[in-house]
Amino acid sequence: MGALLTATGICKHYRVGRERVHAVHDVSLRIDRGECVGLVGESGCGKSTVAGIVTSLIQADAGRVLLEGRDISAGSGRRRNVCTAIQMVFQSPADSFNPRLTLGDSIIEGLINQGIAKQEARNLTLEYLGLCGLPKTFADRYPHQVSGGECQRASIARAIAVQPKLLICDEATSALDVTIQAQIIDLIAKLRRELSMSCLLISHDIALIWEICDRVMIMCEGEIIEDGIPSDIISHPKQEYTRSLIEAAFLSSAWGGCCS
Amino acid sequence: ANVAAASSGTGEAKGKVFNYGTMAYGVAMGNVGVNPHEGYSGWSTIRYGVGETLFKFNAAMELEPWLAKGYERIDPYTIRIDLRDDVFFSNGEKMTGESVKACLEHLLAAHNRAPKDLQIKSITAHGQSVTITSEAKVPALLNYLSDPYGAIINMKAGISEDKNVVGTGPYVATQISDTEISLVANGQYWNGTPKIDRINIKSITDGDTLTMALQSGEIDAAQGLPYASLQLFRSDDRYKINSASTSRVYQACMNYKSEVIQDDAVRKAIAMGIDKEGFTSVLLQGNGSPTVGPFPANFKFGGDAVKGEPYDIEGAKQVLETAGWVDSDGDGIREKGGHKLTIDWLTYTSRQELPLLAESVQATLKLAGMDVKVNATDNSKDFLKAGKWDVYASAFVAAPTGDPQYYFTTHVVASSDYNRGGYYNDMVEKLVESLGNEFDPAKRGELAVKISQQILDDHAYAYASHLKMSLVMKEGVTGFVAHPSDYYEITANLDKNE
Amino acid sequence: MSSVPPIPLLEIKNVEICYSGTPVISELSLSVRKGEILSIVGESGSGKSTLINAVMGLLGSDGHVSKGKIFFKGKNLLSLSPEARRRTRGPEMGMVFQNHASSLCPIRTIGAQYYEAVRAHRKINRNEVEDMAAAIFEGMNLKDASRILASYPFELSGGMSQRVGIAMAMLLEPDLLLTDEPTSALDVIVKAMVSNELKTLRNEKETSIVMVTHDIGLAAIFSDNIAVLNKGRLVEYGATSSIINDPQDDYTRELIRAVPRIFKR
Amino acid sequence: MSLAGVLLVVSALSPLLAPYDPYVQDLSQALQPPSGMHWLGTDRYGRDMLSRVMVGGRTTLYTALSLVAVISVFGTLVGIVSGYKGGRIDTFLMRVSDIFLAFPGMVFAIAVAGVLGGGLINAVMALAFISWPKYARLARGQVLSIKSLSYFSAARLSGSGTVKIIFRHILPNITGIILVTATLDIGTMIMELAALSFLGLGATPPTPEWGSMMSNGRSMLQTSPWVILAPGCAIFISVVIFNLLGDTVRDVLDPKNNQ
Amino acid sequence: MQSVAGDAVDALYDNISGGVSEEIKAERRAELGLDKPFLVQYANWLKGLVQGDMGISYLSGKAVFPTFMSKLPATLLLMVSSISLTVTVSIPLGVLAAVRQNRILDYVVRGLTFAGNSLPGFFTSLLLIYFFSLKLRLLPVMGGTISLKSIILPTLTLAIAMSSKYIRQVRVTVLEELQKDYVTGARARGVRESVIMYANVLKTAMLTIITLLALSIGSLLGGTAIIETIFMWDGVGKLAVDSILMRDYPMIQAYVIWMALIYVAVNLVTDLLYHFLDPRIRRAHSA
Ligand SMILES: Nc1ncnc2c1ncn2[C@@H]1O[C@H](COP(=O)(O)OP(=O)(O)OP(=O)(O)O)[C@@H](O)[C@H]1O
Ligand SMILES: Nc1ncnc2c1ncn2[C@@H]1O[C@H](COP(=O)(O)OP(=O)(O)OP(=O)(O)O)[C@@H](O)[C@H]1O
Ligand SMILES: [Mg+2]
Ligand SMILES: [Mg+2]
Ligand code: NI
Repeated sequence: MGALLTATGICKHYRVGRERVHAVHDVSLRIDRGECVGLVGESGCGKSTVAGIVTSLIQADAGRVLLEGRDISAGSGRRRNVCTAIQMVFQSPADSFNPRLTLGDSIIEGLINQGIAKQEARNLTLEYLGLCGLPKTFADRYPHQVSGGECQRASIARAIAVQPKLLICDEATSALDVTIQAQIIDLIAKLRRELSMSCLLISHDIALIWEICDRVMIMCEGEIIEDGIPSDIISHPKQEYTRSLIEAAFLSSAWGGCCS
Repeated sequence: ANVAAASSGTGEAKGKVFNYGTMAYGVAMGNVGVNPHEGYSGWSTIRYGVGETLFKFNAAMELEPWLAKGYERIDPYTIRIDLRDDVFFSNGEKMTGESVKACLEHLLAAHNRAPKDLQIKSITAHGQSVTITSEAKVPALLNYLSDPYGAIINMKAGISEDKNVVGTGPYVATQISDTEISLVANGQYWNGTPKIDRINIKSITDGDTLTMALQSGEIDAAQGLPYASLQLFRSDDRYKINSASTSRVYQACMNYKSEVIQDDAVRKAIAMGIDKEGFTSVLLQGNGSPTVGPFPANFKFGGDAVKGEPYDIEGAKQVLETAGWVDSDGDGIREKGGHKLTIDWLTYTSRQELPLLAESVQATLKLAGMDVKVNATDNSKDFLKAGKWDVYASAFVAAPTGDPQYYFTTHVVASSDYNRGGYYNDMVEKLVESLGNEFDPAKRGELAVKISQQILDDHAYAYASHLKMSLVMKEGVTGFVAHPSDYYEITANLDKNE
Repeated sequence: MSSVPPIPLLEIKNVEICYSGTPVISELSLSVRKGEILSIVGESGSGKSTLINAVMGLLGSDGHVSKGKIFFKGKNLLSLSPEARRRTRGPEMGMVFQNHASSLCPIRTIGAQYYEAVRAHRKINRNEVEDMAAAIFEGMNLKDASRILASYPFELSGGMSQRVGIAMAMLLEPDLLLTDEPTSALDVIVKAMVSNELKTLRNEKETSIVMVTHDIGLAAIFSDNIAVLNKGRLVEYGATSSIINDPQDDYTRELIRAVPRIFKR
Repeated sequence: MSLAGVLLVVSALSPLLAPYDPYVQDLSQALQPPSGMHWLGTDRYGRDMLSRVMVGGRTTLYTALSLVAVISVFGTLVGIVSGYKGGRIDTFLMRVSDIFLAFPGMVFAIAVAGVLGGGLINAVMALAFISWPKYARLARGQVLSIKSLSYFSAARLSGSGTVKIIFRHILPNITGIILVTATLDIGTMIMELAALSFLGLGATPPTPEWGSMMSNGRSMLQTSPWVILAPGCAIFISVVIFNLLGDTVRDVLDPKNNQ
Repeated sequence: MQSVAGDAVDALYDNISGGVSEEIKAERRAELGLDKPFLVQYANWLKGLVQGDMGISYLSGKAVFPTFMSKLPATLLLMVSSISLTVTVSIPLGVLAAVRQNRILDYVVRGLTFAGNSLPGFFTSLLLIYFFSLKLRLLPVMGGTISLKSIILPTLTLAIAMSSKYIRQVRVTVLEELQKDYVTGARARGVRESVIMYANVLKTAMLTIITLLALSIGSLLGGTAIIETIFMWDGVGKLAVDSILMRDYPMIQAYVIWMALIYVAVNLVTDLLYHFLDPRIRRAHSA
């Protein structure tokens, strides 16, 4: 498997008041074709920022992002190369829909941009909405007329409808209950099989990551501190932070377990 | 100026105050200040009673002595003027031959128009008289001296920074700005006692503001009201109106350089197609008098002394028909040789009456089968220069000094500045020349009639009407009289009782 | 939590809620005692947010409560004047939004909005507010309180803004705290800290808490009672232990079954 | 909506509908107050005011409308591009618009009229030159705030090109304010055209045009008020209609309102 | 510009009474340097400008710069007063109309703004004068001398026109903002509606409104002209109108340059203000 995406030495700083926040600090990562990579870390450690840089929506202060060997860093003027090859499910789904367009119209847009005919695009939209567990009628709703979970599912439908090479899910299932979450995970797994789609999963749900990812990266304070296959990391966490994360996850699952 | 400073402090709230709003004062009029030796400021000197000239015009625009007692013409080049013995400047100094000489000499040195008008070679003073020697024959010398720039001021007192002077008039200016002049009564006035203590002259350039200021009582009298407002005051007995016909004439100049206009019939038809009656009575709302020639009826050589084409649309049609202008395609506009009878009527808007005239003519000539394209623009000069016009309508004060020569030398002689249409007639040239050598007023009048008649016969100009100028005042105001010359407004007679 | 006060703090009686005429919640009755923690779980779109928005009186222009009554401290909220209702929000009931990030004004700092919210209900100076906020932040693993207070909402990460939202609601120390998926963007460590904070609040101030969540595990350890919603109806309602150990409804069973799937591989 | 339609149709057909020829003068009938014969009275040339107001609507409305249409569309696009692209393009476009804005309108109009001559078209051009930057500035500000929202990012991710993003995602979200400004501007433009015709740079006589009818008749407010009130009311009515139209369109475009 | 229209000498001498011979005009032109080719005139003017000399008015013969400066305060005063009035009137009314959307108050306010928007400045001023000065006799017609009483009417005239715009703009922006989630958020926190409105909604809406306000300062600079003429307010607007009508180019040029300067300054301030008010932009730039 060749590398689909490589990022080298990316950095992003923000200034808040007089302070300087190192949101992402010298991060390099690589995602192979068909691979599913998990990105785990404390809240505020820079995961969304990494996702933004990889999709070149955020301009990094330093570093390069290559998609299939081509530079797609924001500001390189090549963003259109990315086109629909990378898709992202945003952390705040409600804000990621244009309030003046129906959900359906927002989803269709990406399809039409790929050159799919209008009618077919509409059918695909309805189909993917259905796959994500939303009835057809939701295509004609506006973002403010749906629940948080429904909006998130629409957002997932939008991302996968265009069959991207790389799907980035930023807390894509946080607003979903377990049954639907399972349905979505299955859907993603199926797409991975069929299209050899790569995934970057950002989640706090360690169980989920462990379950479906080929590889996990642990982030802490803007840096990737650990990178390896889940079972290795669980059994031999190298870092103190990783260890505490895993312990906490065990603990919470134990709660769930004790009750059943 | 010294007097001014002294009197301005006293009598603030006491006494009668007269507020006068006028359109005719301001930077745009070129008459800011009361220094007669600068541009047109002399008009302000005279109008607001600060200064006086040696002679003045009466209602028929004939000369009368004012600061002078009389004159004697010694030869065509020399004239002696005798001065009154009882005239004092407002600073208490007596007016003598010497002071008049000093004033006139300064005038000649400082003013732009005076030297060319007067053509004075030398001035000598003996006691209460001055003798003036001219370089050429100047039949209208006394008329010119009666121009506001001829106001006599005390040169010893000089001209202040703010363009104030010491004159002989009933009032003394205390404060002068671009928009306002404050006057106080001159206690030592030679010709009566001013009845008002303080006068404020306010420049108000907007007609409606002027109207409402008069209605609200902020001003006691107004000059330059829009016609529509005059109507308002005419029907209100709390106000009265005093009007006088002026020699400001609305005229249409024919462009001989334009092909259509070279056609005699077209010029004649245009002359016949001007509804002078309607224009004056309806559009000017009676604030004018229809005219045949360039001079108004109160002049001996004006009014009915000349004959012109009456308003006659049928006649105009006839004239055009005969000349071969026919409407062959039925669109209401006549053609000849494939050309439509279209007239470019150029005029400007800064005189509110001109666009009215243009629109009126446009409608009446349409009846006669002429298509008049009106171009009313403040850039009329550019169009004149470019020659893109057939008829140029303008307003002009035909005889500001009561003398006819001025109009002819500016408008009809081939070389004159305002002969924009390039009119030329041999006989007219000769007649104007002889006018320059004629001193006898009666004979000058006859000549003027002849010339005017010739212009009318040639249809070189068409005249619509003369403007009436009106002063509107509160009912209690007396002694405030409009004058045909437009020079005299505030006099010692002005009074108001409430 | 053994003593049962005579009148429940919040009582929802036979409520039906409609959006543009279509009911999304029907025939629903619930009650919350003082100091009780109630978890509402249910499928996405089943009407959880709608229900607590209705309690807050923030249904928006499309939605309204078409039937039933909502009593808070014995008063029917639906018949209160808008001003009286406003007065209940904040000190009496607080809310944490599902859509936490956009519930803050984008061009004002967090600190300013904290101050404003607290100021709306009691006289206090800005430093005090910030100190209080810093204390709550501490408990939620939000380091660098001063930076956060000086930040604008868009400068915070998802999890940070969610905690900021919770802290804001807690700051007002309401009698009833309604939270809509308060931990969805938090990692396990923080989630535990936050739920502890909420519990402490309940223990110290006897705050009643209604929590909408998908995390049935969290609901199990956190709440006294659980209500399960499905398609706008209350399908199960009772004490936590009885529901977790003996679910009656299919949907509930399915939910619970899905939980302990960790480390299957 | 339909009112605006009626207004436009009436003014389009006005030459057929007008009871009198708006150009025919009858000085004997000058300044007649409204009567059965002349519903809105006559002007100082004795022309029927009703006919002139009707026919004047055509000149006035269509000129003002097309003027506003042109400047709002052009200005908005410039503003969007400027805000969207940012950087040097932004700086450049904004400085250009500053230059136009900083020009005192009257001076510029006179200069244009001097170069190109008077007439309605040139007056419109002069006005257009100095008015578009307003929209540019307005649009740019709006775009800058939209850019920070995540649906904007989502749109970029969906592979939409600049044009599509502008038209589908940015424009609809800023039309509200632009539309209101534009409908307000219709009134303003009628006024500005009036000021220009007053200086002899606008509509040439005898073409009836509301603004110049008003400014020419203003001294008759106390004596013959109908001369100024008739076109004044016409302007008022059309301003109201277009503003209501603007509001309606805005509401229709807003999904949160159209339930 | 000078190549464009007739020249000042023509304009001046034609305005007055009869007319003046071309000879005298030529002399005056020579005096003013108007006889030189356009480019030479322009170069001279530029040279003067660099040296801080803006030339001499063709009309009054006085130096342009001091004349202009002496009239500027009156205009600025009028501007400040009308803008303050506009702001104090339109913000509350606009907010009120938005809050009471589609209720009687909203309709009334909107109706008024339509009226204000369809009245030409000169007409508004005439009506105001008619009522306040003629009927009620409360205020003077003219503003000849600057005083509290005389500034009221011109201020009102300008403010009526501007407020009717701003009320609508404020209303729309506020309506737009009121739909945002953060308003709901603040409501949930029990924040008083008035605080929500003034501290949150208005602050956000201000971003748009300030842009508009700054823009209107530009047009206000020009717009005062007619009003100044009507009320005989002795400011630069009136000066400009007179100069334009009389083709007094040095004056017009001074006017244009100064207006441009003021305008640029205002724009700069707006940009800074915008930066200051909108953290999204401020922080983006300083990162
Ligand atoms: N404004 C609206 N107009 C019409 N329908 C709406 C509106 N808002 C919500 N709905 C619908 O009402 C139902 C309940 O929504 P609600 O937001 O309460 O769900 P929820 O239980 O909170 O779901 P989630 O867990 O996904 O947030 C959903 O089916 C949703 O589509
Ligand atoms: N636009 C911004 N301006 C300033 N600081 C920012 C901005 N965006 C993010 N940050 C800061 O950068 C850091 C990383 O943020 P990021 O959103 O990447 O976190 P995250 O890992 O996604 O966290 P979470 O799991 O809570 O979403 C945070 O400290 C955040 O406050
Ligand atoms: Mg994040
Ligand atoms: Mg919800
Ligand atoms: Ni760093």
